[in-house]
Amino acid sequence: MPLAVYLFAVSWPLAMAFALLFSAARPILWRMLPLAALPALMLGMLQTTPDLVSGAWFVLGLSMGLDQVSRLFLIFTATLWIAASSAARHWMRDDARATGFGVLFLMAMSGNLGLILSKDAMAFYGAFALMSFASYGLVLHTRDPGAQSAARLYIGFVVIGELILFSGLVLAATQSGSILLADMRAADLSGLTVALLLVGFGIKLGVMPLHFWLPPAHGAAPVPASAVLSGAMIKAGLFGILSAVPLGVVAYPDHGTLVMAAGMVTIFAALLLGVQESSAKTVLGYSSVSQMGIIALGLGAALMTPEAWPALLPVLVFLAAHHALSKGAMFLGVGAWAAQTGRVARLILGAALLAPALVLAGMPFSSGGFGKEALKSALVLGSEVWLPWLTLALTLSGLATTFLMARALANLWTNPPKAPRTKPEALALPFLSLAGVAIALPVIWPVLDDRIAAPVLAAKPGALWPLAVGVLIALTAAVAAYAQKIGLRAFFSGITAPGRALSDQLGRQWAAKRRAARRVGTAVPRSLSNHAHRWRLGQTAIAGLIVAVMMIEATATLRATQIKTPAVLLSAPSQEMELDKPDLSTDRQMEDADAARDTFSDRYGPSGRSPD
Amino acid sequence: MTPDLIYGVTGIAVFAIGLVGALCAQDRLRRVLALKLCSVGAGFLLVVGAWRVPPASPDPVPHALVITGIVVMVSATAVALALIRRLQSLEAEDDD
Amino acid sequence: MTETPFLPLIILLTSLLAAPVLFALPESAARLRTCINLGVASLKVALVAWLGWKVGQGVIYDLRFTMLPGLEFKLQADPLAILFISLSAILWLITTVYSVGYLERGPHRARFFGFFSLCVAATVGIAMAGNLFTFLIFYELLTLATFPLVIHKGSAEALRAGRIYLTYTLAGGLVLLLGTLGLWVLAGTTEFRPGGVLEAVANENRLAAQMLFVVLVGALGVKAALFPFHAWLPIAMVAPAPVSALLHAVAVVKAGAFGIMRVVYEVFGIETAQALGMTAPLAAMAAITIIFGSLKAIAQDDIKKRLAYSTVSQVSYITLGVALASPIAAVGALAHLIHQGLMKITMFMAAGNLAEGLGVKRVSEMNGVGRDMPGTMLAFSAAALAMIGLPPLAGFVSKWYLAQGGLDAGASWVIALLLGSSLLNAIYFLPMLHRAWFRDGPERAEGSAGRHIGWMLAAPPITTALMVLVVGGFANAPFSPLEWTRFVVAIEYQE
Amino acid sequence: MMIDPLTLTLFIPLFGAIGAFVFPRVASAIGLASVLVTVGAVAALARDILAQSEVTIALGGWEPPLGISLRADGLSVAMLAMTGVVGLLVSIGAFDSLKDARQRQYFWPLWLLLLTGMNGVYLSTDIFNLYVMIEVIALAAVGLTVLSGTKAALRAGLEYMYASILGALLFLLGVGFVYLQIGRLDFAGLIAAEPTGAMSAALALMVVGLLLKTALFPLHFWLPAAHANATAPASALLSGLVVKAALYIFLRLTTYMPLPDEILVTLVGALGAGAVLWGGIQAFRAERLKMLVAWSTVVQIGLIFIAFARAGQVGLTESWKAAALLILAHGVAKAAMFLSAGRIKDEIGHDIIRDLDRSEIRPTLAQFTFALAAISLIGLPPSLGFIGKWSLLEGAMAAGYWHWVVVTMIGTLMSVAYFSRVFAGFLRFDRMRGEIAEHKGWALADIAPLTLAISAISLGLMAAPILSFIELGYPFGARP
Amino acid sequence: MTDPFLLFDLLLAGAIIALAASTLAVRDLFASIVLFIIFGLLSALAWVRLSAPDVALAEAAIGTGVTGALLLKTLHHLRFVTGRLALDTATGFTPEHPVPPAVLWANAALCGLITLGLAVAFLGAPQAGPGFDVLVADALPQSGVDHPVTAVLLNFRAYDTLMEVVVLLAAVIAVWQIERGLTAAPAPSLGEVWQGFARLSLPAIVIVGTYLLWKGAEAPGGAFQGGAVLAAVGLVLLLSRLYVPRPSHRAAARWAFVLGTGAFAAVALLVASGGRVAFQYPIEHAKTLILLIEGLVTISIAVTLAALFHGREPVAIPNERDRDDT
Repeated sequence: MPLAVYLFAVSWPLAMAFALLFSAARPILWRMLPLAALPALMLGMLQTTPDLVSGAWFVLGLSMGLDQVSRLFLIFTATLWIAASSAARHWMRDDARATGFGVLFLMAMSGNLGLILSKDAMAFYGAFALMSFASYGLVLHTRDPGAQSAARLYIGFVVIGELILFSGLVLAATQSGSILLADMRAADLSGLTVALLLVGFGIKLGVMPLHFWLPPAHGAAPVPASAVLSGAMIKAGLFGILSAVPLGVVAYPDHGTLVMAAGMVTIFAALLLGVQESSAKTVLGYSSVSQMGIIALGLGAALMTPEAWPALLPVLVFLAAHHALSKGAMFLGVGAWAAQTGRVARLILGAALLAPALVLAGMPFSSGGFGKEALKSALVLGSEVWLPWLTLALTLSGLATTFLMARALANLWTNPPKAPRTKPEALALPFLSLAGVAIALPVIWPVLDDRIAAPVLAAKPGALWPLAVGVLIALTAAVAAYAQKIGLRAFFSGITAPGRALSDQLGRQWAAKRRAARRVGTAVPRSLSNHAHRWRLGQTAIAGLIVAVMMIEATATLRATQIKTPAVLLSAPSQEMELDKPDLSTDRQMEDADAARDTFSDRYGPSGRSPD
Repeated sequence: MTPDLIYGVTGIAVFAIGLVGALCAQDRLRRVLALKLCSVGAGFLLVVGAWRVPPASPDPVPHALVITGIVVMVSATAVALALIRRLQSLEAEDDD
Repeated sequence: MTETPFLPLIILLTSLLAAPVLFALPESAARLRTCINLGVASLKVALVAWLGWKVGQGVIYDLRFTMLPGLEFKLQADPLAILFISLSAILWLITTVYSVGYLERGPHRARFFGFFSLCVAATVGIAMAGNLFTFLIFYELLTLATFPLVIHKGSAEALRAGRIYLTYTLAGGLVLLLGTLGLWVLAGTTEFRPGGVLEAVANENRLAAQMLFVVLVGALGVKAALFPFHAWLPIAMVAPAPVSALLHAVAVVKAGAFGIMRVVYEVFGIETAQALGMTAPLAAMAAITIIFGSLKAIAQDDIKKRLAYSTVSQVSYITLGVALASPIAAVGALAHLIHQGLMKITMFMAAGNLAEGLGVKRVSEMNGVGRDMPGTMLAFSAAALAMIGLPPLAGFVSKWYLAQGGLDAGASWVIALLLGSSLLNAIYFLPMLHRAWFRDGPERAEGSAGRHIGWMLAAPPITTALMVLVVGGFANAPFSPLEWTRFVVAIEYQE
Repeated sequence: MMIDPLTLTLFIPLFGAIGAFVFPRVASAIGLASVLVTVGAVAALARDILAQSEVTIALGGWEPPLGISLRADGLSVAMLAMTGVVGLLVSIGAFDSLKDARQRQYFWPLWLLLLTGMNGVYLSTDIFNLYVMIEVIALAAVGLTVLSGTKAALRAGLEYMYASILGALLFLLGVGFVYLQIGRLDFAGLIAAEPTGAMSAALALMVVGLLLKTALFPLHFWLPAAHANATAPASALLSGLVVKAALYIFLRLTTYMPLPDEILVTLVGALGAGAVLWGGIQAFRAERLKMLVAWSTVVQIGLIFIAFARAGQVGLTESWKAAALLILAHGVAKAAMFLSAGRIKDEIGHDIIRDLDRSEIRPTLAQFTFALAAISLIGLPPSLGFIGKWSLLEGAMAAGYWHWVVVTMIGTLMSVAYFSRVFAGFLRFDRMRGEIAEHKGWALADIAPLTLAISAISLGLMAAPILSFIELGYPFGARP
Repeated sequence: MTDPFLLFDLLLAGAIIALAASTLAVRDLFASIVLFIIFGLLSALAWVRLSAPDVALAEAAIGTGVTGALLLKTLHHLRFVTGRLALDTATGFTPEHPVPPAVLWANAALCGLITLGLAVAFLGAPQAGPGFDVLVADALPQSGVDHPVTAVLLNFRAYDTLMEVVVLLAAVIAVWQIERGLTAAPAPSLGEVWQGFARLSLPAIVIVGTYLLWKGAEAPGGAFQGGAVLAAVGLVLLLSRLYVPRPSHRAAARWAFVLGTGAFAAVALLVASGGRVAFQYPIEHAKTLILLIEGLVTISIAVTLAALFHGREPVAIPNERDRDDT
């Protein structure tokens, strides 16, 4: 691809941002907003082979291009941006500061895409800074006190981060003798450099103890911005590490140990901090922190044992994509849910929200499940000392994520974020699409790059039980909290309430039915008996019964006569015969009577007189 | 074609006419009449059954039975008619 | 060793014959009525004790009387019967004392005590029925005798409750009739026999035997207040307190549970029932009822209703123990038959005292009642703690055996069920105790503190509460209900 | 100079009737004494039956078929005993409760003639004699029906009269056909008869005539009004005893005639089912207590016919025993119920069910009696009604005729439903305007129904001896 | 077709059926009753044709005569209470809700089916089939009477006859019971002119009745026919007001009603006490006893039938003459 294409992909959002300053162009531009990241996405899709183009004229010499890793980053980042901008278009429809948001949003987009496409340190740093600073406006967008303090925190970290990163890049460039990132990556960088780079990118990544800015910022920013902040921008930190740190080349055991420890702490500390939050988006932010802890585990392992890197790289990329898409979907979903006005829509969206949440929590056969298992198997190659703990931590991270997701959803229920109410269904679409992509990731991934996908998808699908246990405990906790809140008795009567409501409902229906039945039950017999009385149906019944019995008897007689010979019937029996019969039968009866009496006497002893 | 056949069928016809009357008539007196016809019809059947081709004398038992039946029927009729009269009086009193 | 078979009959007749006498007494002859009541009740306790002694020595009582060819009216006094009659005889005596106090100036006392007497006669008959046919006779008698007691107040509400009660129980009785007939037609006998009478039938016609089980247990489940058939019990709470006490502790629900016991052990035989695959569903039904009843109880504010739902839950322990098909669980079930009776009667009488003495009918009004009626509330508390299953009270013993039995039967879920149920018990009983003891009640002016309840109301719950303590505390002593229960189970399991 | 009890059973009530008619002032005493002596004669007869299992007398020394013979076997003596004992207790009740001198003056002769007729039916072995007997019963019964002299009673009585006459005439024509076919009228002749067209016609006419007199649905149209509007003792006799006479004849005929075709049995059972259901509905709708009781009679008759049909043609012999038990049970219980209903009506002054609970007077003993009778009629143990129902269900189940089981169950539930309406009226106390008035005390008229009701319950305990007794002499055509 | 009576039979049968149908068909009740009386007489004629003179006599006297008189009296009563005595016709009662014709037609159709069935059954039955002829002929010498019908009635099936008298007794008791307390009952009267006729005819009727009774022992006739004829005396007496029942006659009437029944039953029972069974008359006294019974029964029947006609028991009615009508 010519450099122009790369430049276009990067500057197209910038151009749009510029055009947005003109009021006449705004309507059309807002409508075009989802298209802003499209060139970058197209580029990522079309450029399947590694590519490096340079423009020596720009600044200190501009190098742009794509390689296997950055292409994938580009694709999911662009996808996320497209979804977020589709949401932003509707989200900002009635916002007074929509233009400012749009401009900054597009600028951040441009920076984000730019840093991925950049191949030299200068461009990378510039793009990174553009993204970071533009995002400040996004965080501050609402201008309310929470946003202001979040933004303050954010900008503080950004500033420090940029400073550290700058130092790091400078040192790296010095030590490698090139401003090309690829060269730095291959060089034997000093420990300090690596440390600086790690901290600089780590701030963006939000790994503890550098995470402080992240959750408040995610909570404060408008939903589309949160989505990209959490999904795309923090991945820029990872991307930076992947691009600049000589992973798999040089071993930095101390760094690795630290990063790994930080990662482990992050996973669970984020949980502890997150569950205390009452805003859904902040909790989601903590969840991001926690997830980045997982990634930090991978990074730490790679730092310690470079041999593990080939196995770890695909996993980390996959995890990045997985988290970007799912978490983005979660944020968009939270917004979309909050924007809904109808009960049914909320119910549907609430159910849909469970999908990315479960994916994040590592449900088997989802990207989360594959990613985590793949990471486990990749870590086998790493430090043996850490391995059991890593495995345990990874497994438990599913639990942690589940809690955080549950907490987020619970918060969403009790304390939904502010959201515009103009076109709720339009906000649902990007969420649903992105959630679809997130769910389908295990399918899409090999299509994009089967080589990098292969080790991931070869892993086990993941275990259900952490998720299940998490859900269970979360539910229990929720129930307990709820019970605590409304009082035990009310709570327990609440538990039976659906049953009661159902039985009431049934009872009402039953009562209505019964009333109707009673009406019918009184009216029908009354009318029947009145008519039977007036029409004197009893008299008819007499005749009818005679006919019926006669017919039955006639049939029976005919049947009987068919068996016997007709001659017997036609000739009248003689008198003697007639007289004989009763005698016989009388005798017979007498004998029978004796028998019966005997039985009677036997059974009841002396009460029956003996037959003397 | 002997008298017993003719009168037997007659008896059944009379009984049937009485039955129709008993079932359909709505006037009290007429219902009594209808029942009385039924009884005559039943009497016919028994008398016919008793009949023997002359010169043989008929079977006396059914005759006795029919006489009994007639007396029973007149008793029943008398009671029914008494009821009717009493009811007529009571209903007439109410109408006044 | 067979002895003169008339002792069971005499025990039956004591209360059966007392009934017409009590009916005939004029309303004003209160003292005479009380004398007759207490006299007969005491006599009965003595006779039952004697009977129990004899049966313990191995004497077999068997009284038969042909009603239709092949179909006998049969009274027997097996250990299982003794267990149940002792309970009814003792509790009848106590409840009689209580009723005399409770109805001191009420109307229709002649009627009340007459039916009360009949009710106990029916219970005794149920206990001693030697076959399902006889059982059915007394089962229906029980329905009829309790109906006037349930509607004793004669109000529209009482009549509504009575109608519902009658509908449920008579429909159940009708189904039981159907089942008895089915048994008669299938097995040719309705005899109760340890090990059952249906083994051959079950092998031959499995489906028919299964249907018979469903019909019989379903019919009995109505009185035992098993889950879908429980609705009458809380509604029947409009009855006067002694009636509720009797209904819940001894007579009606126990008759159902006892019937289930007889049917499972002595009509089908536990092995046959298991082979038919019917015990597991029964256990499940019981489990559902236990949880359901407890949950419903929590939501009730009316004290008697809460107790009623608690009964729904607690009686199903018995069914559960039977259905687990383990001898240990059976011990638990049988012991619970007694223990639950003692505990529940205590609580109902205490609730009656609260209503009578203080006008307190709701849980929310119970603040500080412990100070106003310490004796009654102490009894109530003891029974409540026993219900929750605190050692060494009676409830603990039966729960312990049930849990053991669950493990024995390989149904470890029973443990969870019992824990959950106990937790729920605590949830609905402890707040009551908390209110009674730890909250300050409204100032009840000296004079208006309700009428002073006499000893006839105060003593019975305390007595039964003491019994709760004793049967729990001395569960392993000879002649304790538990010991007797073990004796019975050894017979039923033919060990 | 000992006259056999069989003959006395017939003649004592006849002379009693004559005496009570001729000496109206002492009618009650004569009547009561005659019934008592009749019961004694029946007891003597029962003793003979126990010894000989059947007693036959050819009247005038003329053996059938020329003459008429009287035959007593277990069943007929059971019926006689029921009639006698129930009649005696009703008489005792009537002795006390019939206040109107003129009513009393006519009640006794009519009732004794009725008793004569019924006793005659139970002992007869000749179908024409049966015709005469049912006419005796009909006239006496109509006379009793209209004893109260109200317009409603007269209307009902007239309708009853028409039905009775028509039923009797159908029977008579049937007799005619029997004569045509076999030339004789005694039961022995019937047993020997071949099935032919004439016999079919005869059977059809006689069966329908009897069903009309028994008031089996849908031929029940005359019954409820007649039984509900009569005075209480008359109602008790009519409902408890009179319908049983026709039922008994039906029983005998189906045993002796070349009848029972399976379809016919089923038809009769189906009509019984109709009676149970329709009667139940109507009883539930009834506004007056006595009307409810009268409809309950319709139900019970239906039940008896279901018992007849419970196991189809094959089990007919056994089925009749169940039916016989139900007949006895109903006779006793229904008499008790009508008497107590009459007592309640007398005490309260009306018998509107809805307003029973408004009354300050509660005739508790009568109410108790009513309830006891209801127990037997519903069929709760250990009453005789229960035993009858048990036999019914047992046979139906054993034969796999589940439809009869279902109908019986439904009928039982319905009976609970309609009787509990009455109980609610008895036991509700919150709609009265004043205090409960003092109970007037017991009367002789309370004792009679109470005794009946208690017997209805306790006879259940004696079902086995009763069953063995009615089997004496093989009245059911059982030929072991 | 050789039988010359065949045509007569056919005509008579046709007339009987036509009369029966028209009895129920005509609207006027009076005409209906008259047609019924003619029908009864023709039926009696038919029975004579069937060699059943006893039955014919009974039917003519009781079934037609007495019944007709009862019907006419009731019709008169109806006219009296409805105040329509002056009208010539009485159409009877029209119900408020008449039965729909469809139901009536259904009834008729069913009756048609029944008729068909009965006719088939009748034609299928043996003609002049088995009967009691031989048995009666064999037993007649021991019966004490010569006329077989009387023998059957008063000896062989005396039990039936006793019960038949009981039915009559029950009827009169029932009628008295029903009409008790009824004061405003019209008594139809034939007026003074008839009194003369009555005085003349009475002895003759009495003689005829007694003759019939006496004859019964060996020829057609007997207690019932005789009783009916004697009852006619009562009717005439009552109608012509020659005899007006008084309350003081009640006891006598009661005795008269029960005389036959009582005597019959007493005789039956008395013979039973002598080691025989009931109704088993000693052969030597059979004729005497039967005649005694017949005589007493005849008196009872006559009085009873007259009382049935009169209706209510005798009560004191002031100004009875004023109530005369017609």
